[in-house]
Amino acid sequence: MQTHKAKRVEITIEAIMQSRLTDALTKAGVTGYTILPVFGGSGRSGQWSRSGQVSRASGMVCVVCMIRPDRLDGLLDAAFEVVERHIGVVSVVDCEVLRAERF
Amino acid sequence: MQTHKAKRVEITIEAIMQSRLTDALTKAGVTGYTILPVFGGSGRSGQWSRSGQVSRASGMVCVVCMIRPDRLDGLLDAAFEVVERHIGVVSVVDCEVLRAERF
Amino acid sequence: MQTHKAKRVEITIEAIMQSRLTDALTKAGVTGYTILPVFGGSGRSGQWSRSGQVSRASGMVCVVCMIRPDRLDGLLDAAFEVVERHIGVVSVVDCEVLRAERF
Amino acid sequence: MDQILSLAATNLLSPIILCFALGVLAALARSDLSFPEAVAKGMSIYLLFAIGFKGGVSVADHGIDARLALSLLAGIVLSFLLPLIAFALLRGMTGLSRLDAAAVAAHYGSISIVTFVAATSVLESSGIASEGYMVAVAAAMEAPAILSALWLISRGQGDGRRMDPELMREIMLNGSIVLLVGSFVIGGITGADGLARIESFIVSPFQGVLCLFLLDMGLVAGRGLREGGAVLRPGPLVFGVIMPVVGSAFGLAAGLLLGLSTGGVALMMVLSASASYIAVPAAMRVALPEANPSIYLTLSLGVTFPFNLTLGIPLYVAVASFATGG
Amino acid sequence: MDQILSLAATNLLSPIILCFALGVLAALARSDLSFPEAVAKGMSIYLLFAIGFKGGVSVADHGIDARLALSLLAGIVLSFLLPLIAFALLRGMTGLSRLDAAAVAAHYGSISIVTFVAATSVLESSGIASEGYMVAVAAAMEAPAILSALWLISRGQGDGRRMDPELMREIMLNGSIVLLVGSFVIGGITGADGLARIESFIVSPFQGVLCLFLLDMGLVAGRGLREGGAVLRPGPLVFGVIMPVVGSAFGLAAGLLLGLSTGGVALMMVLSASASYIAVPAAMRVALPEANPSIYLTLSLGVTFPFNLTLGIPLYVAVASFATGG
Amino acid sequence: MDQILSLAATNLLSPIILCFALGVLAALARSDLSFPEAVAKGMSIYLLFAIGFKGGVSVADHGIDARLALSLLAGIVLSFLLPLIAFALLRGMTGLSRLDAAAVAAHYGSISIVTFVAATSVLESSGIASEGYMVAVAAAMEAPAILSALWLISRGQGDGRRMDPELMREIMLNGSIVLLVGSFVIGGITGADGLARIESFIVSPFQGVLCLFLLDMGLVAGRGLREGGAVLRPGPLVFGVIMPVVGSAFGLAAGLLLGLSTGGVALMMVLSASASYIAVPAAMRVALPEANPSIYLTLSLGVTFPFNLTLGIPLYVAVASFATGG
Ligand SMILES: Nc1ncnc2c1ncn2[C@@H]1O[C@H](COP(=O)(O)O)[C@@H](O)[C@H]1O
Ligand SMILES: Nc1ncnc2c1ncn2[C@@H]1O[C@H](COP(=O)(O)O)[C@@H](O)[C@H]1O
Ligand SMILES: Nc1ncnc2c1ncn2[C@@H]1O[C@H](COP(=O)(O)O)[C@@H](O)[C@H]1O
Ligand code: NA
Ligand code: NA
Ligand code: NA
Repeated sequence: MQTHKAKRVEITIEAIMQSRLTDALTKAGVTGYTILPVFGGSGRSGQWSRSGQVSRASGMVCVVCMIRPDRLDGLLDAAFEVVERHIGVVSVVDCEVLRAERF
Repeated sequence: MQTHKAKRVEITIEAIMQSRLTDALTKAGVTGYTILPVFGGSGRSGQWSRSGQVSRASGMVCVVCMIRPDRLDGLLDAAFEVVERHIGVVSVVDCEVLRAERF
Repeated sequence: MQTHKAKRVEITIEAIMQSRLTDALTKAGVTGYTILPVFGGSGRSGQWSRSGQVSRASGMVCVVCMIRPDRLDGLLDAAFEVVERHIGVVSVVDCEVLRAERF
Repeated sequence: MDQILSLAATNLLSPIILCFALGVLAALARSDLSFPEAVAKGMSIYLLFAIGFKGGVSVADHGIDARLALSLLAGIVLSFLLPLIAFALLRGMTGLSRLDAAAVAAHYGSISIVTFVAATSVLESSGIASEGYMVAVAAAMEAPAILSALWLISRGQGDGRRMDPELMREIMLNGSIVLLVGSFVIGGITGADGLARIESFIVSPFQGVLCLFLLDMGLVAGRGLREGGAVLRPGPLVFGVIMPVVGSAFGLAAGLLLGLSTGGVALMMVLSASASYIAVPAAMRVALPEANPSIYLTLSLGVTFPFNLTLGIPLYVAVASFATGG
Repeated sequence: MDQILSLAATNLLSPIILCFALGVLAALARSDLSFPEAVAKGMSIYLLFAIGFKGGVSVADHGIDARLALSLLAGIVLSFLLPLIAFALLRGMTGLSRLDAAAVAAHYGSISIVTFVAATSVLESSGIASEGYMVAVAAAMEAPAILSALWLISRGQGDGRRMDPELMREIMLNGSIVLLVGSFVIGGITGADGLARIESFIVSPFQGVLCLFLLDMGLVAGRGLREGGAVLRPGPLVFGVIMPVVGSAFGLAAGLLLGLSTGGVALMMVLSASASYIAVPAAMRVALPEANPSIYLTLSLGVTFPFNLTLGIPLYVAVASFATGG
Repeated sequence: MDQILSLAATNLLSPIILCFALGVLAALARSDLSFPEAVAKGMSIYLLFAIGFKGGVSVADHGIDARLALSLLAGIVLSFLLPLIAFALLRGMTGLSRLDAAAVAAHYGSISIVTFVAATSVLESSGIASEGYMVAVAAAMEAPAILSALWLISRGQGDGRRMDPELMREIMLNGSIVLLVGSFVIGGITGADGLARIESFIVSPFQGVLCLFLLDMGLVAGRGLREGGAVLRPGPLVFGVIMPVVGSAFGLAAGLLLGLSTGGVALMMVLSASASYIAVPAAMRVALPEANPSIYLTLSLGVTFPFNLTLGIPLYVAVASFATGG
């Protein structure tokens, strides 16, 4: 099966920042992303869990984005602008994708 | 700690196609997979979110599958057959796993 | 954008073992992790799904942890101790992260 | 005419319609108001269970009417037939491709259970009785339309795009059909005694749950209009309003032929007029993935559903009253 | 005998049993009908809260019976004891390994709160009174069985597989125990006044929620039977039907010794007869991960639970009536 | 004084307070008792819808009071004003940075709808009437406090950290404001007729749902105290108890000036005394991400909320009764 080199970017960010992030990604030319729910976590700002929560103040989501390697820098710049002052994690992995025409 | 080379395949596919995909994977000799819920996303076919939805028509799931490298091609062929006419993304990453006897 | 080498460890483990695992990770010096819900899966011990379940007996979670490469061995030892007698999967991927000071 | 208008006015100012409107407005204004998926599904399970159970109890009370089997048959025929009409209309009045037209057509042959529920509550508050087994007719009408649509496509393309047996099983045993039929049978078996035991769960809070459910549907419909509204050309839009009226005429004919009560005729019209937004879209994603879901979802949930809810139901009830002299 | 049969017949045709049956059938037919996990958990919280609260109110009403402490003690003893008997039976009649046998045994010493709830509603509809504190006895019986099972294993293997203190805390403070005991205490403190304030929430809709909950349990049990049914040899299967009857005999003896009312004796039998499917499976996954969960889950939820629900409860109630002359 | 104590005692032993206490204890003891997020959100939607709707119906019943507009205005002024006072107090009595102090201050200008709901049920059970539009005042007080806090910060730092228009829209159209105002309007339109249709959904089970919701809030608050409690120095802790009393004094003054009924004055005090834990924390995470959420969440949910729930409400009701001679 023919596969194509791509980058898998995973951005774990506060739920309240989700739409700001995805708007920024869209502006940076990202054509697709997938949002995974996050159940809980821990970091320098302490531990948290969504169970029983009503407020959107605590809680994160995970935005996963497959892109062509040459688009990576634009994406990271856009993402960084949004997460800069916020808690969260951005990671990048090399991957191969099927149906490259989609990216 | 002893680790072993493997491939991590991630298939984001419509929820309604989930059982067809996992059946195909099982036929292709895949011994295990994990299904992550997906909260929303965006692609060429537009933006979507599961919030408030009753119908299974919109909504995707993410099937993650760790396999021995030599099984990759069989898996991708099987997956492609199912996703071919459908929206969704297939990506592959090199990984290391503990307890290789399980794969 | 400046990125830094890191490892992305993904541990799929029974939900009942989650707190034991994260305690062990914390003891091993891990500074952050993110917990993703898992909707279902399949492996040598059969197929399962969370839908309609009340008991925590069946069901897994996915703990994702980005760490500095030199901490990997400590983490894997700690994780292995917990998952050893249990079902579940541990995988490691090379990644790049933004804001390395956080790891 | 007066009756229609006054019924429509009362209807428009009922809590359930206002809740739906609130949802649409909130979504259009991009409020973050939203229901968790689990809560929406929970409410939908509740509504299906309650409506099925009550239908079954009513059948147990009044005995199995000779018309039950005929009504089921009529429902199945309508569900097979209406997509053909919808398809012809769509090909005539809109520029939709065969594929998109067939996918849309399937929705209009099938039914929307919430529209049905809303209609029963209008009937109740107007004191008009109806046959309890109409809920079984609703269940019977869910699936056949899908087969018609697939036949339309395979005929057109001759590519042997077949209905796989797995899909067939999925459609016939989809959750809402099983729950509706199952609770109908349970209601029928346990009858008035059974109802007495769970009445304060399935009868008293019903209207309130329906309000919240319609609020959620308004949110989903509004979101759909915001994202998918652009897709809709005038042609399909007009179809979304005309087709329910056309469908209701067939329902009216069937209801009169069967000799149903006023309420029964009205419900037969409502079922024929309403368009699926749960079962059929899912089936279309499997069977016709190339058809554009924005079109059929926006038409069904964003145009036809609100039309039926606000103007359609009072119209159908008034026509049924007039036609049956009830 | 006649009484048992008629009670069994009434019971079999009650909405809750029919809902359970619908769930099992739907799952076996591989319908996609399913409840979101959150809804299932929400219903379970509701049921635990309501049953605990009502038990507490009933104790507040009737005063603390001298038998309360003794009944709790009896429950704890039974929970410790029954796993030993179950283990002996399993080793005798099935080919299960020590490990699997011990894991299964733990389930039968502990209790199923839904079976308990179903029994109280049978008692209520038969007009048989019972002690309100039986719900506290239920809570007391949840955990001890786990310790017995772990003792059986450590004795057998001498490998010092110890109960870690963390697990101990988890078991004693697991959600269902805390909720049951907590709402029991709250009900006891607020009494009839408190009940009056929330009666239309925890009393009236109770049976209806129970119906939907049992529908969900039917779905889960049916899915379990479909996947795990193959695991079950005739030996364990027979055990799944005999053990509840054996357990109920011990419950009967305890109830009579304590001098409980007819309803109290019946509930003591039901608690002894029922098998855990929430707290114990989770504890077993932590403490005995090598034991095969398909065996204990299928036995507890797929065999013993339906047996108790359909035939067991009427049998226990009839025997209790006979034995207490009630 | 006697009245306060007896009201406080009755209040402390009401099911809703005991449920909250159970939740806190369970969380502190690290029980795994927890509500799914979806269930918690579902309950919160129910409560907001019910309280808004009932308020609207009450306005429809009593006619639009001339004081409605003035009361809304007073609420908005209070919401703008109280953060300034809170900020001054915090800077005076605690070592919090400007940023943390401003973030905390925003919470105290805004309101907690559950505190409001708990107060209305205390009023009801004491037979004290109140203006139905107080629920609209509650909605009006949610957002202005956020602007005050951002102004405090921008003034201090002169860095032009501006309120972006997107955030403004998010705050004004956040789910709870839209739902509260929307259902208030629907209740106002449909009036007593509308209420009659959904009464057994939004009135009868209300107290019971509130119990479970407070149990969940207790769990969340307890977890917060366990994790974030260490953050709290004596200064902020004392502030968390003093500020609601100070706020309530402003509410009292406003209520008396407006000439509200006893219940209305009490609710105005409760609104001024209560601190937000839903809308404001989310806005602070967006606008002031550097402020420490442990501080404001623990203060608002872990200190002030329980204080108001247990001692504050009886105090405010007693003072309002005394001041209005009611
Ligand atoms: N090293 C990490 N690996 C994975 N997730 C992390 C990591 N560090 C932080 N996170 C996630 O990001 C959130 C905020 O982290 P922090 O900014 O360190 O408080 C945590 O609660 C986790 O969900
Ligand atoms: N580049 C991408 N990265 C991550 N997920 C994607 C990407 N493209 C599409 N998706 C996911 O796949 C779904 C369908 O994509 P599409 O076929 O482009 O409409 C989207 O809604 C996303 O959930
Ligand atoms: N190869 C795999 N790839 C991804 N997930 C797996 C794999 N094998 C097992 N799992 C997950 O781990 C669970 C337990 O696996 P097992 O120990 O094989 O029964 C499964 O239900 C899956 O959720
Ligand atoms: Na139709
Ligand atoms: Na037992
Ligand atoms: Na306030």
